[in-house]
Amino acid sequence: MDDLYREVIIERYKTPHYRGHLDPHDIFFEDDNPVCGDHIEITVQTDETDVVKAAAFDGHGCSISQASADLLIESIHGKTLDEVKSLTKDDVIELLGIDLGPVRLKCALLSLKVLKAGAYGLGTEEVSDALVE
Amino acid sequence: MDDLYREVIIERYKTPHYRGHLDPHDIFFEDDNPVCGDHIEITVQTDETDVVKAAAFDGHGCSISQASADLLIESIHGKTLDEVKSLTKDDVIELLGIDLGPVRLKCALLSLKVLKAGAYGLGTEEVSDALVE
Amino acid sequence: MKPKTPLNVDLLRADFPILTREIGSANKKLIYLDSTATAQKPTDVIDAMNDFYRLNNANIHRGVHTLAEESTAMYESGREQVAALINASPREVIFTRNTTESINLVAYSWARTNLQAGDLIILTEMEHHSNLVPWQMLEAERGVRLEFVPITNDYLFDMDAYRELLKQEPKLVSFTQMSNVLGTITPAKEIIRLAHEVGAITLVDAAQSVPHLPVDVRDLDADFMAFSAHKMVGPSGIGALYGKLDLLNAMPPFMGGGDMIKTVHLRSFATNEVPYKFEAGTPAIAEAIGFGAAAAYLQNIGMDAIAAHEQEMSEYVLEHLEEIPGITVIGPSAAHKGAVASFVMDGVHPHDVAQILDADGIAVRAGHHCAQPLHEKCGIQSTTRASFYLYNTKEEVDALVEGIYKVKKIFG
Amino acid sequence: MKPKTPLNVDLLRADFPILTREIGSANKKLIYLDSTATAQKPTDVIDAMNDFYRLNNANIHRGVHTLAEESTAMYESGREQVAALINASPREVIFTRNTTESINLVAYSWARTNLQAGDLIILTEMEHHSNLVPWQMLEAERGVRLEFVPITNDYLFDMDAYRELLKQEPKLVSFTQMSNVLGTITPAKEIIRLAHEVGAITLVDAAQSVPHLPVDVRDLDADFMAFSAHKMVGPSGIGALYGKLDLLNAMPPFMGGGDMIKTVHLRSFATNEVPYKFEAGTPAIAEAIGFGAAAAYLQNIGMDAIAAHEQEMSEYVLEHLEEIPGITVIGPSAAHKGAVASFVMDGVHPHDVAQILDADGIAVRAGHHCAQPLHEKCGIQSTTRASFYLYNTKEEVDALVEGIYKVKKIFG
Ligand SMILES: Cc1ncc(COP(=O)(O)O)c(C=O)c1O
Ligand SMILES: Cc1ncc(COP(=O)(O)O)c(C=O)c1O
Repeated sequence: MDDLYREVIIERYKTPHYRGHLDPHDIFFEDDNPVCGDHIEITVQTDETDVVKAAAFDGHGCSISQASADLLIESIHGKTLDEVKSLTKDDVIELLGIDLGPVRLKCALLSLKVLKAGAYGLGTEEVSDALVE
Repeated sequence: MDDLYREVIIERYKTPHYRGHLDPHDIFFEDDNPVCGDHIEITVQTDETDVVKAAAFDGHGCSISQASADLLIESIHGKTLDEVKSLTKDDVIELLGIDLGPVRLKCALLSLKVLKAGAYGLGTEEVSDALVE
Repeated sequence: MKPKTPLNVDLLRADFPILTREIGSANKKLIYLDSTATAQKPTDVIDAMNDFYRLNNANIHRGVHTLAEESTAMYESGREQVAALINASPREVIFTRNTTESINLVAYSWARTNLQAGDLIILTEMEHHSNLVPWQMLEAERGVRLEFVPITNDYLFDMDAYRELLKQEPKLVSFTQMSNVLGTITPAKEIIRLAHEVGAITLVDAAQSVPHLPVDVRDLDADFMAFSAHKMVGPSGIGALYGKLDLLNAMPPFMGGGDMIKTVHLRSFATNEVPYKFEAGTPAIAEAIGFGAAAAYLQNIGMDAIAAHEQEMSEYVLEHLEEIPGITVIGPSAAHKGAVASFVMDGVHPHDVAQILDADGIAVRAGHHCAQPLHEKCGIQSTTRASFYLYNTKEEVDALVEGIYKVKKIFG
Repeated sequence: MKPKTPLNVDLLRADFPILTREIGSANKKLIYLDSTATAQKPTDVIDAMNDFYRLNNANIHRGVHTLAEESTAMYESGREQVAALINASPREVIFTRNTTESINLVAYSWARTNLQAGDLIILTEMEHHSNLVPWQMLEAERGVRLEFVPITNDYLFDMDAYRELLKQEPKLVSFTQMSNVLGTITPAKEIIRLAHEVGAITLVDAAQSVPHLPVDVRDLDADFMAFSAHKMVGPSGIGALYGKLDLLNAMPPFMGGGDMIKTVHLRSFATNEVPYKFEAGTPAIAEAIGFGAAAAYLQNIGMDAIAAHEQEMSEYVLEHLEEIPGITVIGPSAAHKGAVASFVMDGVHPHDVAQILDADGIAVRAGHHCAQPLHEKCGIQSTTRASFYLYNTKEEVDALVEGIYKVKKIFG
């Protein structure tokens, strides 16, 4: 349990650094976790070279989903969109620093799924777990 | 096996006593066994007091289905229609004198089902295993 | 209603091998409070299927060899045992995959034959997605109308609103006999009686009631009833649809294929008798045998005794949960509910509650429990749900309460 | 195609507990020649399910406690193992009850969305009822047209007639890759290639091919493929539908309920991703785990090795059966068929053949094997069918031949 609830997760859950909604934005996407109704939306501003200038997330959910969103958003500042597109499951797991079963993993990966769907410019119907496998 | 293939069954199968089609007839019915496509039809002539004067069966199938039809038809000569309607599974089992599992039992009971459906004057859609349970 | 023999829970726990399971690196003893999602299985049920595969396995209905005769007899005796549990005739019991398929079967076969655009279907606000989505699909496809009986402020079936809705002359009333979130037990017999007065057909979602309460389809006069084996100590992969014989006889088949036919020609077919008409293809044979063993196991213990035990558990858990500051239990008072306690905790997401409890070996469920509209109605996203069955004890409730205090500390 | 390791049948027979079963009062050793109806199960498969119920059982996809995480992972790894056997991606594998439901799923979801009155579906004369009745139902409901590729005089798929029919531009070609009566193996890859040339979608009934032959959906370029676990050493109650991802994504759901949704409101829902979109309600969890174990078991032995063994059995049995006076085997030469021998015997009904063989412990099937139109085409009511799988031996064929001589004596 101590492993699962690393302090950073509880801390980021309680006081996230990147919660919000950017307007204007270059990228916007939102999606739900069908298991629990958790919701994440992300907004991203990029510069003319497609580098992330600013990013934020909003939504509701468990500590894993919200903390991973916050950590993920933090990690993409200064990255190019191509780098964002190539983020994987493992990157998120590393950010969180804990082991997760398949159900909790979905909580952790919701923000990555939303982020990549936005980066790729997908439609709502096109978003799939394949983005984060 | 000797039990199952009592001589009378093989004998009645090879040379049935009541195979045929009566015309005119007072009762006619036919049905199939969905398991194997076996088919039995029966024709019955009754007198004015509803007593079976003559009866016959036709069709094709295994020794159990054909022999039990032949023995059953034999047994109803001289019976009233009410007596025919009250025939049960056990009567057929007694006629055959052997033990049968649920699948073979269907072979044995096809003729009874057809006979009772005819006696009750049922429509094709109304015939059901409930008649022989 | 006092049962003749109160449950000897300590004794019957020995029937469930999984209850000795230890969880996590700290080897915590499993405290399984998730039977509403799926129940654990007694040795009787597990062994019935195991033995079948080791000794009897064959395809059914079509073989005359010994194994086929044995398998056919075992499969049909599974059906008889399930029918006996709900006081139905075996002919009226169709094996499906689960409650969900049972309801879809009615939606596809009965409703698409009997309902027209504009016809009204009455549901309730507390339905599981399985008794909601099939009707939404029908609404989209055929233009039937859906109306929902609300829940009252104390989480009960709103009988007055129902009577009002009945004036619109629904063709179908489909409702849960026990909510899997609130635990609310609905007055099924009265609901059915009133529906019949206006000529409506009734479908009872009995996924939660058949496992936990004495249920008698004749006494209820239900037209259709759907339930799953896995929620009543039986195997996964099988459920049942009860239907009145006249209704079933008049319905067209749902799926086509082997076993559901009497004769087939290249360009036509004739259907087999009920229940086979609705069991296309090789059925879940081992599962039917396990389902029968489960029904026999429960009947042997006695549904009255099980219900009484759960009533006691329900009172105990509500009393103790409601004492914890920051915990709100969603649902009616213990007198009106099954042994299901869904709750929210200030400032902590149900996933986190469940995860921290899990570290102590306590298995509860977190989410919307496939009843998202009900959660919306209650103004919440999701809940943590602890649910209880014949094998649960008061000590396990105490452990749950202790675990919740731990959660509070971590997120405090 | 020589397999790397020929089967060690004696060794692998020990994996199948039922093979030591004794039959009847004379305690005859079981000789199981009915695998085409359903296969026997190895300990690996039986134990996988047994262990699951004793150690891990929970409902999946929705729980965060340890058992739920374990069950979810095991269920999904079952899917991966099944996908691996046919070289599909797990996402393209939908769990159903059986081949029959898989075909009905395509008929309800894909065909009812994509086909109009007058559209042509091509089937063959040797289809199992499961690949016939769903399309007859669609014909009755929607007015699609059905045409049938005949079988040639030597019981093969009539390629010339097929090419002719293709000129009518069918929308769907649905055909068996191996007949469960004739044993005929159809040239699936060529059938699919030609169908695609005229823009038709293809559905392969692989109920008999996946258990007995190496099958690669990518190589075949199949659009849909249906098969059952129980015919390939797996459990009852589960089957699979393979579909190309684009097709599956574009299809509406079949059944509505839990798990197949992303979000549900009282008056609307959004569907979940493939494959979950098609798996409504609690799935056959233990069965998926058993199915995975079965796929792994077969893959481990090697489908090439299994096919080679069956080819050998097939040659042996045909040679010996055809020598018996009064026996006619219905089907092509051994080079074109699986290890299935359906035969008629002058003057003796198949039920009687099967029953007398059973007295010697020999399990064969008698009837129309859910292929009545094929029997009509061949001018016969029913056949006796002996079928062979990886665990069968030549000694068992010898016993069959001996048994048939006994039948002749009794009915002589
Ligand atoms: C060729 C073929 N198709 C379909 C089926 C139907 O399979 P199931 O009964 O498992 O649905 C069978 C099995 O009998 C078969 O042999
Ligand atoms: C009230 C209710 N209805 C329907 C269902 C669906 O049951 P299944 O998933 O077995 O189809 C459930 C189970 O979650 C339930 O609790």
